[in-house]
Amino acid sequence: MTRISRRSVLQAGAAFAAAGLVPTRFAIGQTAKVRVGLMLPYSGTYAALGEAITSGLKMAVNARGGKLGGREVEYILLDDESNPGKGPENASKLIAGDKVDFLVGTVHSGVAMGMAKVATDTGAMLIIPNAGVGAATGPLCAPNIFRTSFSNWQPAYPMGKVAWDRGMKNVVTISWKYGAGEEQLGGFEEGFTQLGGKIVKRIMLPFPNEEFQANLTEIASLKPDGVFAFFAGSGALKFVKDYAAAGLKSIPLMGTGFLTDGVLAGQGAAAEGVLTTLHYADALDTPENKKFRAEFKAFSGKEADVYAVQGYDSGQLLAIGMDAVKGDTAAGSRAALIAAMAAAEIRSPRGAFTLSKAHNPVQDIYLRQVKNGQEIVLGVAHKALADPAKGCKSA
Amino acid sequence: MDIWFFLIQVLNGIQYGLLLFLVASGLTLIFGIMGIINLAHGSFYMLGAYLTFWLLQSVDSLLLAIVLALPISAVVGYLIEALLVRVLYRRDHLDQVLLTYGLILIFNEAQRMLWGGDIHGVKVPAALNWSIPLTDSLSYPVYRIAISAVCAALAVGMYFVIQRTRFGMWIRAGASNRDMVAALGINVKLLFGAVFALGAVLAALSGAIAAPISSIGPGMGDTVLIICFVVVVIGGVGSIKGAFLGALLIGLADTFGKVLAPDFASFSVYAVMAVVLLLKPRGLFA
Amino acid sequence: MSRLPRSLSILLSAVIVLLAAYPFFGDVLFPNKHAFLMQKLTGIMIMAVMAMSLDLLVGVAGLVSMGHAAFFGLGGYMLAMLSPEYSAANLWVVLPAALVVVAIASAMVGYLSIRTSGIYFIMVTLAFGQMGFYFFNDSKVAGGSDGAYIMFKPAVEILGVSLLNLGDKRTLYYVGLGALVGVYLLLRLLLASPFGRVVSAIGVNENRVRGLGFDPVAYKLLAFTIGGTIAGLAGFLAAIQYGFVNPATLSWHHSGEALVMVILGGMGTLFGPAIGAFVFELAKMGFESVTEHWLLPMGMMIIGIVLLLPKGVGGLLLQLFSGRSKMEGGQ
Amino acid sequence: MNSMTSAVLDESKVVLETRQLTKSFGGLVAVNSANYRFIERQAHAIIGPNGAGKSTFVNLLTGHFPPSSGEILFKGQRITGFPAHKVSRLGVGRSYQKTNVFPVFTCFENCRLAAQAQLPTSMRFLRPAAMYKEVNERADWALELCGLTSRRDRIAGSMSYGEQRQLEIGMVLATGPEILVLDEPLAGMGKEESERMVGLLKDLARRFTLILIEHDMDAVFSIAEVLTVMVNGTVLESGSVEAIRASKAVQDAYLGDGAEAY
Repeated sequence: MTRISRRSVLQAGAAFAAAGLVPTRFAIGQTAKVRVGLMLPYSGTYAALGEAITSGLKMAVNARGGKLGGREVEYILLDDESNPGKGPENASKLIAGDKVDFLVGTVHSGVAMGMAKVATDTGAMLIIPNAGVGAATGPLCAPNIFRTSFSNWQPAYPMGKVAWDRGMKNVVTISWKYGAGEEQLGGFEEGFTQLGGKIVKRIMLPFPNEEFQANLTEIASLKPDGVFAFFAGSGALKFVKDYAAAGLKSIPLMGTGFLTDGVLAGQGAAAEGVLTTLHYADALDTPENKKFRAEFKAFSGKEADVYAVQGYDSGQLLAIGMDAVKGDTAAGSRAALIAAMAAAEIRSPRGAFTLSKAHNPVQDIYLRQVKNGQEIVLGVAHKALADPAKGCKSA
Repeated sequence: MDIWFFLIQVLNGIQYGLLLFLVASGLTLIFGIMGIINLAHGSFYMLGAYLTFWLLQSVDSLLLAIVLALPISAVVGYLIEALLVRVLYRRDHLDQVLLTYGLILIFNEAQRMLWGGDIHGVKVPAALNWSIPLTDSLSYPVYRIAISAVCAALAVGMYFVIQRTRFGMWIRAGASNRDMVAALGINVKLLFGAVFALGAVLAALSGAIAAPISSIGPGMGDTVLIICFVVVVIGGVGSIKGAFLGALLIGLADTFGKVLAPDFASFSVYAVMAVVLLLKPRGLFA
Repeated sequence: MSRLPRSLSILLSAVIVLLAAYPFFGDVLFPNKHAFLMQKLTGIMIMAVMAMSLDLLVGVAGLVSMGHAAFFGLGGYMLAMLSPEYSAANLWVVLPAALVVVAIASAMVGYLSIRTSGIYFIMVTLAFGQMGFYFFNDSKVAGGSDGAYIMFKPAVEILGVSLLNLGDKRTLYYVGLGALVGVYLLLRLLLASPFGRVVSAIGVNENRVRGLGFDPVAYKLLAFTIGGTIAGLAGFLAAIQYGFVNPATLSWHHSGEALVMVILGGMGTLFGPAIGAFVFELAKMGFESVTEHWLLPMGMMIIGIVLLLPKGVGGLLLQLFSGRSKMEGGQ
Repeated sequence: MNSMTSAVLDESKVVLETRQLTKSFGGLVAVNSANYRFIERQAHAIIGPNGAGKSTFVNLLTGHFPPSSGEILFKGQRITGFPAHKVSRLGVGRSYQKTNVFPVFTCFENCRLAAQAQLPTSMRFLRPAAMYKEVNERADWALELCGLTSRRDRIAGSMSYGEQRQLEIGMVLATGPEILVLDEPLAGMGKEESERMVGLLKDLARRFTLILIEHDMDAVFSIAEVLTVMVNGTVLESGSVEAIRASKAVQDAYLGDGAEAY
């Protein structure tokens, strides 16, 4: 703790010194704080994710003396309630009402779509720290829209090869029937079928239904070689438990990391052996990750997770852009800001990554497995994977 | 789907239906006797689940946690009746709807302030944490069977209480003619408080015993509430027997809807309700 | 409902004039928040239309519907489904089409629900509302649970000449204000008509109305359909404003909010629920800005209103102003 | 026309008739095989002790309850099972035992609403009800007839009980009935109010076919031409006022007890 605070004091001092060197014409801009609008879920199902992202981002900024490009930062927090109906309104409120320089958000894909739409309309700078909806770095991609997390396709696609390599021929896929579910299953199915695998059945449940028993019975009757599932949050917790209780453990269960991340403790022994792919793993054995996790724990009092990483990297991306333009957020510096952010190489706890032309991370996808109640990393399932960015005109 | 799997699906449907009955019985009881429409019923379900989760951090046994959670729920229920709901008996249903709607918001926020937004799970007790193999690939979790047994036992128990005891007589009198309860010289205040607390306990018990097979998280009461409304409407408001059959009907409709017409699984439940109402506007057993 | 006290009419007219002038002075009053507030007010005025349409059912006809948002949402979804993906829809086509569909849907739901009464009606409408929610949530029409975007606002043209640009925030503001005033006047006219008198009487004593020779079922069904259709109009406008629809707009929480607006404003007064929409939304905005646990004060406010102010703000105003006008008459 | 026996009845003058009309609730038979004939422009009173089935009978006549068996004929046309609003439209108006006016409406509005029943339909949406001349005239006529013209713009709920009872009848009149079915119009009234009401009823008896359910014997004897005594759901005796007064059976079963109560 003391070590960290001393370090941040040193950094703050450095930032202060740097501020003294910038030309005077920025003097007015500097006195005004950079306004960063955090539009995230602070209530409801995704509240914990919103908090983690917020902490991660603030930690990244604090590590730079609480400044971006030499300017103090003011955060404007807005609870998006994970309500897509209010997405565009809330985004407009931050952009037009609170006049934020950067808009950061959010978790829920539907809300993020609304934000992306408003960002396209207004040209506001948007960083998406979680929502994986493909369109944000696909048809809706724009110079001012960035994503530091993943596209839904991205973590799922490599699992297709993993399944094939493990000798599976017939797989059942199951998810909720909504955009993220369709895209994630689509990613896996693409990876699996292009190698010759067969999807026996795709089961799509109404979102957010959590009574799986009927469908587990159905899976048992289909007797596939493996099951690929996409669920998150409470649905993930319950699905894995029910899957084990229904005696299906003889059929390997696969998914993206969301199937176990954050709910592993609740799943207990039921999660044993579950294979997942994701762009991060808590157990990632790198110095960067270990350092990050320790600092995050000290900073927020909670264990870091993938959301904290994504929040942290959003903060890093902000800092890189702002440093490049020395804190100038005026329209004249916009092109330079975007160029610097697009070219950023981010030294993330997940491993360094760059951004694709559609502004989505080009990143390693790890293969993980639950063993003895712990998520362990088996290796990299796909190195430097880029989202195909279907429909994006600038990619 | 061969006959074997068909039978297992029937079992799934009945098990889900029995659990629904336990939640819905409290809702229909409160209405039958008190004429109160309680939107916050789902919140008691959530309360039961969270209390169980919370108590399990201090005690080892699920059974003990549930046993401890029930009196707490009863007290919460009784206090809400005494402090808020009591004012509403002379008001119309609209005010009841609104007040209990306000209660939902408060419950949801209180849950968040007390237990945060994380999603939790509760372990199935070791003694019941095994499955009966049914086919080579499928086994049936014993805990689910245990839940069904508890629900069925409570249903039978409730039937006897209602048919054979004085308390049951009041319930029947209340369901058919609410003014009569007062005319029978019963301490209405106490009865209503007790009934509301009982309703809360039934919902909390459902949430508690379902905790090991569900995920405990924010907003978990809302989904349960709406489906219970459907059950109660189908069965006939105030009728325990109706709630029982309605719950089984919905359990089966939901289960088979998911397998046969997954695109309209939730919708099918409401379609069943619409058909019942078309034939019997006041439910099956009003 | 009889004529409003003169002084209250003047007050309400003054509020409307203020609202009409807001886009011109808002900039001066709230230099930083003006654009946002104008959007917010547009949204509130649309919700006020929704609240008034619900008041026709709840406050006037005595039909406590917990599924009213379904029609609001359906109106919006109709716009989303009828809009071409890459070009603007023609308002003269999509608006009537949307309203007809909503009218048919509300007539069907009404036909089934009106056979029940009291607590049954509440539960049945709630369940039908959820049925609508699941219809859009579970099926693939218009994006499922993700919702759907309306990329281009409908064009308002006559012979190729654009009359209104709905993409302009100020224009949309006036459309919202126009809808608010227009629907209010329409409903007042309706309530003064023979039909409106019968519906009002049904709200007080249905059996007596039957005894006088009117079939309450027919009148209630029509009132339900009219209320549903107006809610559909509000939903249609909201979809234009936000450029987005999703199943949550149909959910029972949304119906509950509309009911709170009606009660908060004073049911059966028409102008009251419109005020209720303003108070509710502004209170929510206030709570949100003060605490992240805003649901708590919100819930308490709702309970407080039910317990302490059962006649709502509108009832309070009526009492206040009719008292005064009586005194004026006496002098 | 003062004396009535079925033998000399002019069939064409029968406006309302019940045949074997029966209503039971569960095991309880409230009205048992009632055969009635109501003659045009005659004042007919039905008396009987509480629980005799009078109110149920009224509810059957006016379509508020469907009968368990038997028939109702209006001018020879079968109207059994017609809903209340249809019966009302045919010209059978009824008042209620409990005051049943719309308390939030003015006196005039109450009557105007009732008078709207004169329109072929009230499914009229945009022209204010106040602009339908014939409806307004009918409402004012009804107010005058029931003696409430001076109370025209009072809120009904703020009027005295007696006035509300008068309004109750005014509303029935405004619907334009041929037959008035009045369920205990004098119930709960003070002496002065009663006298006024009896005067009104006498006046109405000259203009309409009147079917009166009432406990107040003095009032009944002064208004009605024909009396029916109902006990336990069945007709005990029916005839002219004089005949009923003289009937031994009626005195034993009913009038004797009733007289003591006064």
